[in-house]
Amino acid sequence: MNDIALQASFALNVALLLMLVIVGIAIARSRSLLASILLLGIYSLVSAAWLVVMDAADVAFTEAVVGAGISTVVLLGAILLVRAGPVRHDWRMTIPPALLVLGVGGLLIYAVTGLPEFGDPASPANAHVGRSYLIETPKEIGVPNVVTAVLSSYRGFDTLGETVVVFAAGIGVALMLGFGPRSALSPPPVATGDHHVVLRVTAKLLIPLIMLYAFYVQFHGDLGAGGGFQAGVILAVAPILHALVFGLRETIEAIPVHAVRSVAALGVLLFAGVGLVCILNGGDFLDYDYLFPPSVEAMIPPGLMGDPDHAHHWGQHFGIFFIELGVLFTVSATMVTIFYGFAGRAADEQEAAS
Amino acid sequence: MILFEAIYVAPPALTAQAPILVIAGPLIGACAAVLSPGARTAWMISVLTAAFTLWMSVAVAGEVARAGVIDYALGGFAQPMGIALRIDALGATMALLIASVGLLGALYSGHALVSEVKPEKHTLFQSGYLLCLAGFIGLVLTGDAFNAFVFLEVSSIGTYALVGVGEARDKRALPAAFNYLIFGTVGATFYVLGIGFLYAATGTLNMADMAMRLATLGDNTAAQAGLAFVVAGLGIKAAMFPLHGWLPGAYAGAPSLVSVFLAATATKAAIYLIIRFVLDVFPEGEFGAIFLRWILAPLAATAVIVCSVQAIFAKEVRRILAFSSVAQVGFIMLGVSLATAAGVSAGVYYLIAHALLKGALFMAVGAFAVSVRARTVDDFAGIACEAPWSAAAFGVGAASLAGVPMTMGFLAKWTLISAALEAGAVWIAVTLAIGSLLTLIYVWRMLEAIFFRMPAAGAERAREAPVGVLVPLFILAGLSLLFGVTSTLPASMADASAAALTGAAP
Amino acid sequence: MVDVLHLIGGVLVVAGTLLTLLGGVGVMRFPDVYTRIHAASLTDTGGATLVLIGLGLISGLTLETLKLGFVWVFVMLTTPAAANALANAAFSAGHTPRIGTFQITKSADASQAKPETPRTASGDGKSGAP
Amino acid sequence: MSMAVTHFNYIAVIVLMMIGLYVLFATGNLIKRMVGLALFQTSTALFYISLGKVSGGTAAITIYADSPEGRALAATLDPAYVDQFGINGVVYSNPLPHVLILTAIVVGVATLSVGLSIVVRIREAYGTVETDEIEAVARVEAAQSGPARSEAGA
Amino acid sequence: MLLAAGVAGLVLAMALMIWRAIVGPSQYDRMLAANSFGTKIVLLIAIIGYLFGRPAFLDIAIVYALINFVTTIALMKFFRYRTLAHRLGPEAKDG
Repeated sequence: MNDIALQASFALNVALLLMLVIVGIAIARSRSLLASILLLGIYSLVSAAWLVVMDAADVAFTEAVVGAGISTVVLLGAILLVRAGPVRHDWRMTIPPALLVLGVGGLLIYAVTGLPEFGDPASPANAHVGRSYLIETPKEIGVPNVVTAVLSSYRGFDTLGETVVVFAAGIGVALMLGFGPRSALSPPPVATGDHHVVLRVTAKLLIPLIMLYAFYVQFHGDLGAGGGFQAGVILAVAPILHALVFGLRETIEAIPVHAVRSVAALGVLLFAGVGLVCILNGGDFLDYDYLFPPSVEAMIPPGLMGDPDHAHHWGQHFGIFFIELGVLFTVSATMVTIFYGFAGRAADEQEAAS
Repeated sequence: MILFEAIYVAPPALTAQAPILVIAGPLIGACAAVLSPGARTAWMISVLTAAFTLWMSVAVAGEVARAGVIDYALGGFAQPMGIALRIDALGATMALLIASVGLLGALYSGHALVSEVKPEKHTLFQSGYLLCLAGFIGLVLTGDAFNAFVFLEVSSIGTYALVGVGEARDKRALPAAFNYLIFGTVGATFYVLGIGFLYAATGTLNMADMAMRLATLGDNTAAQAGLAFVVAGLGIKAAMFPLHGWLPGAYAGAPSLVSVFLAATATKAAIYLIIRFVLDVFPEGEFGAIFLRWILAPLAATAVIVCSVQAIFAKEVRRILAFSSVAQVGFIMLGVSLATAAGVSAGVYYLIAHALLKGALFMAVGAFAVSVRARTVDDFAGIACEAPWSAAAFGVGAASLAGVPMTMGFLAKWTLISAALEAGAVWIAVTLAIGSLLTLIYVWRMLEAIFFRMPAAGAERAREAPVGVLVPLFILAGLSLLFGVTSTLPASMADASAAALTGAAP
Repeated sequence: MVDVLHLIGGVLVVAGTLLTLLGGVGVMRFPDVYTRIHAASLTDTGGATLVLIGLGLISGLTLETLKLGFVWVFVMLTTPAAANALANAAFSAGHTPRIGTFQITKSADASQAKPETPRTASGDGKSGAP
Repeated sequence: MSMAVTHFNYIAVIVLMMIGLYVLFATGNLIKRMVGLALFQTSTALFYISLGKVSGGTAAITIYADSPEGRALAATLDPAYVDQFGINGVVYSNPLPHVLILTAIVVGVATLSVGLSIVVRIREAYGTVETDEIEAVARVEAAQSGPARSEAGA
Repeated sequence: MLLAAGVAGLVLAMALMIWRAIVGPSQYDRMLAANSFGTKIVLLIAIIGYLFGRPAFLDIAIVYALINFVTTIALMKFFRYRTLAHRLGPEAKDG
């Protein structure tokens, strides 16, 4: 990094944050739901670029696949089903929230006066546990991407919880939208009138590439940015694109609703199963050092995986591999479930009252 | 707590892993429920899992009684690098309470769900229920502030939809579920924000480590605001006045199983976390004392009065019970805000009492609902003639709520008021007394309708609920009575909890 | 040699970004949605090509160059397809192209006063969220 | 330096949070409220990430100080600074907030999808997604239906 | 230096796109702005990677290039067919 890069980093930080504020205000002022959603997509794009500037490559990755991809599609699906008119604004309604917001803002400003300045390497946040992870990861985990190491080893239990949250969201959406005469099972009509050759050909080319790329992100996650969650969303994009172009019914024929729900459950089971295997081999829950019984570990030749000293890194590598696989299953299946829920719902034909 | 050592026998290897199994068990059960072929299997999985969870939580409670505090390092990493479960007497008590209600709820759901939720939804519903159970237990056992947020969300995300499923009976459940989601998420986000400030001030997420570092930090605006955000966020989840707007609708609209479980556990788990932060993580000092005395206590007192009055004027029985819940949260917080060992012990005792009796009340209302569509107090007129057993259980729960002697509710109110007087907080004692009187009024309204009025002419006839519903209902109501006579077990647990928090001898 | 490649790469990157900037100006100034699509999609693919070639020169022959190639392929696949879909959607929704129905001078005036598309298909409420 | 410069990130993030909260509470349209909620949650994420930035740091993916990449990164940072705050000759940003926010983003999308699914059901049940209209419908229906059990047989 | 200038140019172009997305006037203009904004973010992230000496960021750029397409198709179906479930194109298969 050179001087110009440092200055550019700061300038970009400021410029992108200002853009975020402007887009945020535009969202607040917008009367059209669709415009809000498009602006939210832009907001997400800008924040992802900002995250890259802040060195949060993995987070930027996630924001990219979630904010710009899944969120927008889900929001679109929702407004299609809701068919709301333009958002009404009543200024009398805005005064109490404005006061609330000012109160919260005041408290936040009060809090910020006690924070160390931005970028301070010696601040408690950066000097205590955060730094220990950077120092210990090469010794204890042996994975280049420290974020992956913290995510799946040190704080693997959080990640289990996160996977369960995704699973719960799938259950919630399925409970709300997955049943009844309006849900995914009645065949939607074919869009007539034009052939959409361009889209069909492009989609045909892209779907395998997307899946390939998802697996790259999955298995490359301990070396670079990426991991099970990002890969799961990318993998889910493939069936979503398929459904968008070739029809939802065709996609459901290929990947049935129940199969998707089961895969989501299997993912969580795989994750929790890894934890239980560690317990059975005498360790604590999710202690990957105990993933393999000692008899197996004794067979590992020293020096495998480029680790001459620590044979047990083997356990960490495979533990991370398996739990990330569990995350991949659950996340991709849940995202598809959510998409099925929204895209498969038949809209109410009568228009909104207003 | 000695009791557990006497009654509990489990392989030591299992006991050592019990802290995690009590969380992982329901998680795995939830996946199994999704994979199960039908409603019946899902229900059996649910009951078995809940029973296993209760067994393990008894093991945890026994271990805590023996060893004091359990530290369970997840992934084998030392604190504060790794996430650890840190279980003291309060956490063990809460886990035991949640697991007990969880099992009774699972039993109850065998019959109750059939009348309220379409059978094809049962597998997913049971799965959501178990996730919720896992979330609340994880929330009270974890020793990591951010991990608590994750479990807060595990318990919430599924619950929002579970509340919404109540639309089959009452479509107002949908807006209620949405409100719950908005408030719940704002609460959780405030919590995360507060944790962010605390992290910025201390550099750690481990609660014990955080407490240590906060103690040496001195005055720091970030840490203070962090605590305020944490308490405000959890206050929304705990339905602390004036952040309780979501609760009446959600409790009134949800399927009765969800009402039972939420009323008995959801607000309680959030209160647990507030207690943990205010008394355990944040150091004793000027700021904490001011916070308790000038913010928490007055709000709690207002809740006691205002929401009791709202309960008096509410029309629907479930809404009365829901407003009553908010008022009772005020009772608990008043006890905690005393910050003395006796006060905290009384608060925890009240919490247990309220969880049991409110669970019983909602379950009884659900038992009536198995056969008849009844919402308002007038609808319940004379239901005692038609469904005497359910009505009796309702009567026991209501008596406990009102604080009739020989019930757990009476002891709870008694210890609470005496703790307030002991601490010299006369105005708190007076508020508690007024609140108890107001409680009496709305409880009497319901009891009068149920027991002393005739059904309206031509009203739909209610039937007694099936045995599968009555058994868990009687266990819950019976616990309120039993602990009203011999309160050694809950009282010792409450005392141990208070001792763990305030550092006094139990 | 390496420096020269870096220099050429840098110049190409700047040229590419200038092209996108130019496209941005076009999107800002052009009178109707079709001309704006035209401006944006052409400059986006062109600009992306220049920038990615430039970055390729800077990085030399590494794994990153391959990734740059992938980015290029995806941008070239998706941007025109998306532009096609967009114009298709706009046209079938009743947006008439401005050039051809209005005189050029008139549309120029209109665009200076306020960039507004024909009445039939503008307005947030109608075309956006009925 | 003045607070407005050294704490610029935090102040901008606070403004974003306030916008999100405002959108959440100032509109009666349920979908718009979900958008506000998403904004609010995202801004919390930005706050955490701001906490974890170390000036002159790089993404927490280990690189070797003696690789070309590592040398280029260390080139113009003060060597003393690198010695004090770097790890094996490279200064990294703090990975912990990144991990936490990965989780929070996931929670955010989960909340968004569940919330929107409830909104869709509200639309199906009430025919509208405006809070005041929903309340009006609920009032009308409550007035029409009356007490459930006592009316049932009449 | 040149890369920094490139970043500056892109940021300006992004600002213009934001302006178009806010002003509209039609939803198609906003959609165009959002889509074109995506391409610019791809380029920005790619250049930032080289500017900051971590070209590994390119993975994120690839993801954007892929996801952007899906969003645009979803939007297109939103406008034309008012549903996401339709099959696009020839009616041959099953009508």
